Amino acid sequence: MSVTASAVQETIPQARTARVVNDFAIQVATVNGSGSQTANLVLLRAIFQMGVPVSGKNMFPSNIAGLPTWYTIRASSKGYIGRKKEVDFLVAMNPETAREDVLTLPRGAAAVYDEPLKLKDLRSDVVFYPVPFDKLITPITHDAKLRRLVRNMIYDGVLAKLLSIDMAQMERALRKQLGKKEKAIALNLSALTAGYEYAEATLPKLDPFVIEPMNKTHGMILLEGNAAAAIGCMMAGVTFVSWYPITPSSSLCESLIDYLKKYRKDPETGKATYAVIQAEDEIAALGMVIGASWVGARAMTSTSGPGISLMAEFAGLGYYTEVPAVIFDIQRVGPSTGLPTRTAQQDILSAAVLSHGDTKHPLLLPSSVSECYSMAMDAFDLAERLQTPVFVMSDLDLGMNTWMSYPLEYPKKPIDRGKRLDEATLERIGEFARYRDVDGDGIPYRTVPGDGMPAYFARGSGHNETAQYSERADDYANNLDRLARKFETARTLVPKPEIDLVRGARIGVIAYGTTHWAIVESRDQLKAEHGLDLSYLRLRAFPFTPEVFDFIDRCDRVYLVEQNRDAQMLSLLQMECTPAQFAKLGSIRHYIGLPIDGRSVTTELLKHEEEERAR
Amino acid sequence: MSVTASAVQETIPQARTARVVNDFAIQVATVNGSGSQTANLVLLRAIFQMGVPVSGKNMFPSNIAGLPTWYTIRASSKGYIGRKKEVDFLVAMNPETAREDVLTLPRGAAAVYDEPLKLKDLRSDVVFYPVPFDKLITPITHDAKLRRLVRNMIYDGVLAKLLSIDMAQMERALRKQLGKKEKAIALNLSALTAGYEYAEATLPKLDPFVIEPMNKTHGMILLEGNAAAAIGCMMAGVTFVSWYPITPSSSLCESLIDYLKKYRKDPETGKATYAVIQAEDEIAALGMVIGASWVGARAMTSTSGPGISLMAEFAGLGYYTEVPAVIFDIQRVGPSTGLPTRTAQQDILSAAVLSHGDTKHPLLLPSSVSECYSMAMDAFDLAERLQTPVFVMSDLDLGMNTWMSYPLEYPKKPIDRGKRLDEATLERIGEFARYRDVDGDGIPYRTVPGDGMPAYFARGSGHNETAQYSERADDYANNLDRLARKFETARTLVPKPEIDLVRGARIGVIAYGTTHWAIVESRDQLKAEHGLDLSYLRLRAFPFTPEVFDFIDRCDRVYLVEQNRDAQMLSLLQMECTPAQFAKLGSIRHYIGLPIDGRSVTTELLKHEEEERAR
Amino acid sequence: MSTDTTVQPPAPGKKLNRIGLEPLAYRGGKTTLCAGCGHNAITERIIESFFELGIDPTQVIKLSGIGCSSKAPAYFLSSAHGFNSVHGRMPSVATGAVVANRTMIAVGVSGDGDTGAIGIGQFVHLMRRNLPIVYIIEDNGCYGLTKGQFSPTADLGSTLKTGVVNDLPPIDACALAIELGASFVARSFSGDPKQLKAILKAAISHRGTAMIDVISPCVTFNDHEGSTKSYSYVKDHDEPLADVSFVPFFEQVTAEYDPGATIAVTLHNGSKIVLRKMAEDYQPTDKMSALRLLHETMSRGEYATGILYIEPDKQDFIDLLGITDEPLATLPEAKTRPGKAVLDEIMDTFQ
Amino acid sequence: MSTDTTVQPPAPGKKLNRIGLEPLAYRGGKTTLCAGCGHNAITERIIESFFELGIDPTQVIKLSGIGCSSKAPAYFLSSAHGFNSVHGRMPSVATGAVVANRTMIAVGVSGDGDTGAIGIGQFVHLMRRNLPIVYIIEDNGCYGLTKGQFSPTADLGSTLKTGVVNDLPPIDACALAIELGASFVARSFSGDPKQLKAILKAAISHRGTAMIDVISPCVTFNDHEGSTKSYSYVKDHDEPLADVSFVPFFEQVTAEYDPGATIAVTLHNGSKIVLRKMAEDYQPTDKMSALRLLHETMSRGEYATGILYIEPDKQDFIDLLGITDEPLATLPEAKTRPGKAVLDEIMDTFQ
Ligand SMILES: Cc1ncc(C[n+]2csc(CCOP(=O)(O)OP(=O)(O)O)c2C)c(N)n1
Ligand SMILES: Cc1ncc(C[n+]2csc(CCOP(=O)(O)OP(=O)(O)O)c2C)c(N)n1
Ligand code: SF4
Ligand code: SF4
Ligand SMILES: [Mg+2]
Ligand SMILES: [Mg+2]
Repeated sequence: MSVTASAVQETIPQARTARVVNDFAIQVATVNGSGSQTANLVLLRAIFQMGVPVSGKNMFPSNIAGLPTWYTIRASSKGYIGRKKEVDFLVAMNPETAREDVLTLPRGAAAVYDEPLKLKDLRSDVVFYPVPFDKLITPITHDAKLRRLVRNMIYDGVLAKLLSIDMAQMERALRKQLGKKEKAIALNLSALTAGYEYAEATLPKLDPFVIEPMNKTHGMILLEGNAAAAIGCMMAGVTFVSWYPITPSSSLCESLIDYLKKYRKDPETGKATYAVIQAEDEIAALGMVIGASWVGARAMTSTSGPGISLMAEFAGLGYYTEVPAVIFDIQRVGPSTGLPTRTAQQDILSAAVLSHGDTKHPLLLPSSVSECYSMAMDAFDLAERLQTPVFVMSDLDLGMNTWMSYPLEYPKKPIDRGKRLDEATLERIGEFARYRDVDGDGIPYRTVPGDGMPAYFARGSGHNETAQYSERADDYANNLDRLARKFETARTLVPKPEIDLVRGARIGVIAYGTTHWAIVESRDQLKAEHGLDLSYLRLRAFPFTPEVFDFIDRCDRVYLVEQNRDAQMLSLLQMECTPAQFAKLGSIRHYIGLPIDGRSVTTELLKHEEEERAR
Repeated sequence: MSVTASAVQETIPQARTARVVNDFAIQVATVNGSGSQTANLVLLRAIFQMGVPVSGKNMFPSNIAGLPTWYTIRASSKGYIGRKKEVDFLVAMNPETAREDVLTLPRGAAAVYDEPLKLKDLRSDVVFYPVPFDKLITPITHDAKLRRLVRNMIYDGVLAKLLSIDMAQMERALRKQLGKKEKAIALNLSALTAGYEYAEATLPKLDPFVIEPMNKTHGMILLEGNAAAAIGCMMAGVTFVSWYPITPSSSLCESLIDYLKKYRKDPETGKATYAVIQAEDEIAALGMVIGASWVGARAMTSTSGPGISLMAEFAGLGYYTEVPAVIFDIQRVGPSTGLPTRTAQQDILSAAVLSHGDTKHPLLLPSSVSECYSMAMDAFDLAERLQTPVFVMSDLDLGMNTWMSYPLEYPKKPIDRGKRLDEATLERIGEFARYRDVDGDGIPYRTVPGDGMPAYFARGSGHNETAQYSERADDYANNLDRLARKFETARTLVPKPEIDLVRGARIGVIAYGTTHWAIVESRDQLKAEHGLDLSYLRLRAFPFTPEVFDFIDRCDRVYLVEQNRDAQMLSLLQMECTPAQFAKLGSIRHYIGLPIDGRSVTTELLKHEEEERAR
Repeated sequence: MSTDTTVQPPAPGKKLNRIGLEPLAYRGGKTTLCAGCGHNAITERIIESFFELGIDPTQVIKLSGIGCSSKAPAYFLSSAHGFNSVHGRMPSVATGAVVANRTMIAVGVSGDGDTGAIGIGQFVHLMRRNLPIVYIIEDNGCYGLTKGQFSPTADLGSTLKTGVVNDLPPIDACALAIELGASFVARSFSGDPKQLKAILKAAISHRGTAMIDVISPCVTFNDHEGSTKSYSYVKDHDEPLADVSFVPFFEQVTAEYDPGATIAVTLHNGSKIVLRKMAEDYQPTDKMSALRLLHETMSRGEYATGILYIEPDKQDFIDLLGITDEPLATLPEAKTRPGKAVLDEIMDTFQ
Repeated sequence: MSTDTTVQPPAPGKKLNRIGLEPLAYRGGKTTLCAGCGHNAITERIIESFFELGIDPTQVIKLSGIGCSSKAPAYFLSSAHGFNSVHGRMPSVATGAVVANRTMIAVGVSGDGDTGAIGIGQFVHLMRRNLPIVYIIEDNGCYGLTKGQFSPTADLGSTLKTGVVNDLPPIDACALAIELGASFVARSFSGDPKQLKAILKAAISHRGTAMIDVISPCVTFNDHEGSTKSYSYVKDHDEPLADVSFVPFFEQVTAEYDPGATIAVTLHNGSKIVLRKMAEDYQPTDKMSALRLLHETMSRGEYATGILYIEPDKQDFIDLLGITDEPLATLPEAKTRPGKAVLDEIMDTFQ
């Protein structure tokens, strides 16, 4: 049985009526390695340029070429950019999946397809638009390799016509996408036009879907979370990067390398003000980061689940020796190798308690590309301020998909290098003791090699305040208690949640990361369809700040919505809440590898409420 | 500042009166590498042979020679074998710590010491017995190396006299300890006698401590948890062992090697019916175990905290490919390298959720040497029955210290190899699908290479029922749900808790592992001193069985007592309990590197109850 | 590339092999690798080798790490058990499996990233143990599956499509394997079906670690001019060291091969491998000569291919362990759980 | 063993070195290793070497893994920052530290278990990178700290006190380091203060990876007859390869040394190292000769000591990275956070 988008999605068929403007999803089903990415991004961008909110989600296989892949573009006049389950407009290019792709469309959908696939007769409740791609591409180029590639631009042309997408915007988007490659632009433009003209001449509009200009994307940009995080790292003043390739994290470091190369050469010497090392594995990657941080660099690594597991021992070393480290976890689906090209929020619990012994780490929880950017900076500042590893828990959906955003803002605060011992401080505190809690916040002062301050000996074994080896019970317990105190300080420093307390709402929802976008939509659905108001708290960090508990207190029931099986964030919350709060907590989980959608949340929440009432 | 036992222990000085029979603790303070272990074990054994319950706890440094070490022998007529905080009878052999050792004795204690240390004047409320060890050893041997060693036997002689320990039992214990080495026996006997005679001639008995014969150890044995676990592994039919040395786990595999060499040669060919591989690290150790288990061996490894962290990736592979594995975690103090020669229950949470993604593992929780033995067998059976890694969570205290026990019983059940596909089963179920839930318990059937049954392809990436690669959402979710179902089956198969529900008791205590011994004592203290009855549940496994929740339901308040900072077992319990149960849970934690003692539990519990009343 | 035109015993025209199986019985699932990927050619050679040697596929186990290359075991011998484990750690899984069932023939497939980067530690120890396994590195000088980053076998100065230049020297897996104790070390090229198959067949018949570094171009990410592991580069620079031919003991045919300057090495199962000497004084049984050859050719930017080193009589890891002939995995309870008397005896020592 | 009787510049009678520090400034905490442990002797030589070279101890960083040997950095140069990291992973921590502050002199101390077993992967990659560091293996053929189990450098056939015989061949860290790209590879013996100190001083002055395998007997667990790494065994079998003498550029004294058959190698800082050739045709700058020597001596059960291989001009990892001269760790915000114009420019690309 072949893997198809429809099988991978849970279909909810629905009947269609009248004209549908700026509120539908286009899905291009093709084969990976066939070069459809340009065509898809051009389509996405053209709609965006017309002022219509869009989002693009790529569902690709964990191989390089030849397997089915689906790209979904959602236009949403209301600005919903989470996943939507139903495909309204299909472009069926892949013979292997075409049948199932068509069969799982909702009633009233439309499908452009490659004519030889003969899909027309599969259903009578779907509008079909056959397109003879091979015939149309023939006059455009003689090069067989190029034909295979440029073929995709034809469906862009067809769609432009059928969906009323402005051809001028298509061309602008294409030029944006291809840069200065004039030959390629010319070729693609002819394919685009060929598609458009074919549709104009041959395909009467029979479906209700159209794009009309709006002004809802003005001043906005389109980018991936990993690119935003990379920019954030550069602006955070990163000086040391060590990484090991892994999907879906690689593009973070690869973008970062590009930016650093361009913008972080010393203007006088032309030399790099950073080092990037492709490590031999994730153990070494984090080891290098810890070594670099220990001598005072702003150091980071980026990885995904399997890398997180491998980093466990070093994470504990960082915690106990109190060396800063920034670790991006672009989460994918586990357990084990799992589904490397699918999305999840599945490493929350293991990252929070990564390593044996009593170890705990702060987590930052970006849910937008702009937070990928800002939290990258937060992470460096926090790691150095707290002198501990800090994890930024992004995911594949956020990291690798293309999102709308307002332009990233230049940082307002200077870089925070944390508590470094200097002459003045030394005078004030009298004596340097690496692990002494001078200020009552659990955070000690540190020195680095070459700074002229007293040296100390860092060790993962037991130590006293002055960093000397110690097996004494009192030294040990004091140190562990101070580390716990430091974690309480972290609670006061991490980003606070975003809260929308709705007056009169008895039900609250807590979510984090990309789950946010489904909540936004679900709240509107519940309000519109059921008159149900929900208060909402979006977590932005672990440890939880007092606002979280306060929020729970103000609700009668609170659902924690997340994208994993084991209710991992809920587990962390349960460890910290009061009995009264605990009693209010419910769980909605989504774990199929695809981003959570608003409708699923709505359905699940109503089901839970139903049960609640039945009780 | 030197590391001393007293600093490492939290002293509770107390005044002494009259004669104290069979209820006190002897502590020998010496330097590691000085060869005092024989003398200490002979002392322990002699008391044991006199029918007096004893326990021996070794507090040794994480180096090989030259640092302070303390060995504590506790005699307890009531049979308490947990740690006791107060030292009653000190043998001060280590110049470095002698002062602090003496200063932290409770009032009324006694101290035998090396005369040149001149400790007599340090206190007036302690009885001192100076012994000129060097003078006494001179006539015994001319070999300087031997003198340093045999010197220790002199304090055994002195103590025999002072504490009325039967010299015949001392000699018997010495012979037991030294085996057939007649020369060594003769030498040690003269030292023993020299000490005895010196004490008889020179040291009038001034302290109240005496050992008198009882009959409370009849039929019992003395051994370490790691040895018992090793015997359990052999009796479990282990065929493959891979390990990497680490304190306090090494002695498990090293004992196992000795037993296997002796008892597991094929009687016909003389060849080994097992393989033991010293791996290059813990990653490889678990990798080898998974490889061996996958082809059908009964395979295990043993490690401690840092090794557990390194095993994270493979643990997830084992979980997701459903390959059995038995992993002993002889817990020591973390985070990181921590205190390698101190004890803790600090890996509970990280082991339970070891690896990224939604991964969960069953844990077994031995609290006695006999459970080290029986749970070793349980672990193999469970791992094969459940087709998943199973962790046996022992600790340094249990694994490396000497404990009284009834002799280990020969297993009553045959070995369980779990659901292996055979001709008959294949006929019954019609078709082999490696990951199909044929029986509704979440556990599929498996085949192994060479068994003549159909092959399958194991992979840590997404797969469907027939073990084929799959990225489909339905395949993925179905599989994860089945794994969750399997975990529910684990709940029905793991060892049930040991429960003592006291009629009328409103307060309950939950503990596990070596914490048990402190609870036994604390319950008696609370009853005797405060008339307070406690119900008690001793956890023997995770996932928790229904009895655990039932127990909580029957109490008004339940304290979970454990030896870590972060209330790790409590966290696991909170993930699974109802709001009503959650509201009852309190936490008592002990994390100083030394085994938890009854008095600490009593004090803490009373404090909590006080607060409760104040509310 | 999917058929071998050379006449080999048994003749390719024959439908069934000596154990009566047809070629199809040696195939696996449909490949999901790129069309033209070197790894697919190696898969074909593995299929042919096992077919021609007439080995029962159910007596084989296939293991791999993670990478495009590591997917390959799914594409051959579908009736053999397979284990696609985790990145870089196949050697340990293989060690456990091979020791626990010594009767199986083990084939490990890895990539240059899987072995040379994350897995080099386990590689070192597997080689040192001389574990009986055919260990194949499908070596493309890059990380195919994660889209083309350099691996540790990427050559100094080779460039990525993005223009990034590799400035670290390559790890030579063959030199390392020889240094560490592997008893059969060879290098070949995915585009040279004849040599590769001959080496594979020799390796399968060898007892001990047979390490084969097969240069296997990544057509998608590493087949451009800057790369020294592309087809074009290798075709130009491949220096065949010895023309290798394998003669299985069940059908001894040597007549087909040039009897010129050759040396014969007898493998443990009695089969013979015949090497055509290229260099005047090349001794595949001499470590130092092999290392020298590797260093010299490498420093000329050339690949010496062929069987570089072989020590047929070296004790393998299974021998060293002194384990029963019967697989540990299938020992019955009677042999693995000692009787009550043993427990009693042990208990006595603690009394 | 704690004093060196050879006359060395600066003369041992002198209280202060060229930067005006006394020997005490180079000492560390009191050792907690066993009396007589080879590791303590190495510590002494490290102290002397830094003192005699007149290096400011605050410009040194000390790194290690876990083991008795890895504790050593706590026992020298107490005013240098030190990092006792985790087992087998010192190379990565050192790589980060050295790259992030290129001005520091890095000394890494490891054990044969720490490097040869769990750490061999990171060792391989550090050698390959030619990271500027003095990498010392305190090699006792066993795991001292965990009570004497065999390590991968334990010799074939050596026996534990318990009677267990090692049946795997040893890994030769020197041969591996040479093979992998380290630019300075030496072997010495903790009981040979003169040679060890000379090698250490040369290593400290070398730029690139200076790997020194120092045979360092474990008196507690591995100093019995079955062991080839005991004092007695080594004393008998130690084959000094070259008498090494180091001449620091600030005080050139060569007169003390036999001017016989020597070759001189100039180190990057201008200092010279003079080797007395023992073998007729030994070239420490030739990889193949070094490997051959190691194989030949090893096969005779002997240790070739001295500087085995040196490539003074090889680019080190820092050069390859093209980073600023100023340490990355101390770059000010002005150099690490680009201005608003840069962000604007980037934002434009996403419009
Ligand atoms: C622990 C871990 N880190 C990273 C990855 C991501 N990853 C998958 S394949 C691969 C590299 C594969 O390279 P190679 O072994 O050379 O195989 P090729 O694809 O080139 O055949 C990497 C880094 C992973 N799966 N697991
Ligand atoms: C991950 C991990 N595994 C195991 C250990 C236990 N351990 C501590 S030191 C050591 C071996 C040390 O041997 P070596 O490096 O040769 O040092 P030596 O003590 O012989 O000087 C081991 C296995 C550990 N600390 N961490
Ligand atoms: S990406 Fe390269 S290595 Fe991977 S399948 Fe394609 S050609 Fe082969
Ligand atoms: S055990 Fe051995 S290696 Fe460790 S300190 Fe003692 S002599 Fe040295
Ligand atoms: Mg590769
Ligand atoms: Mg060692």
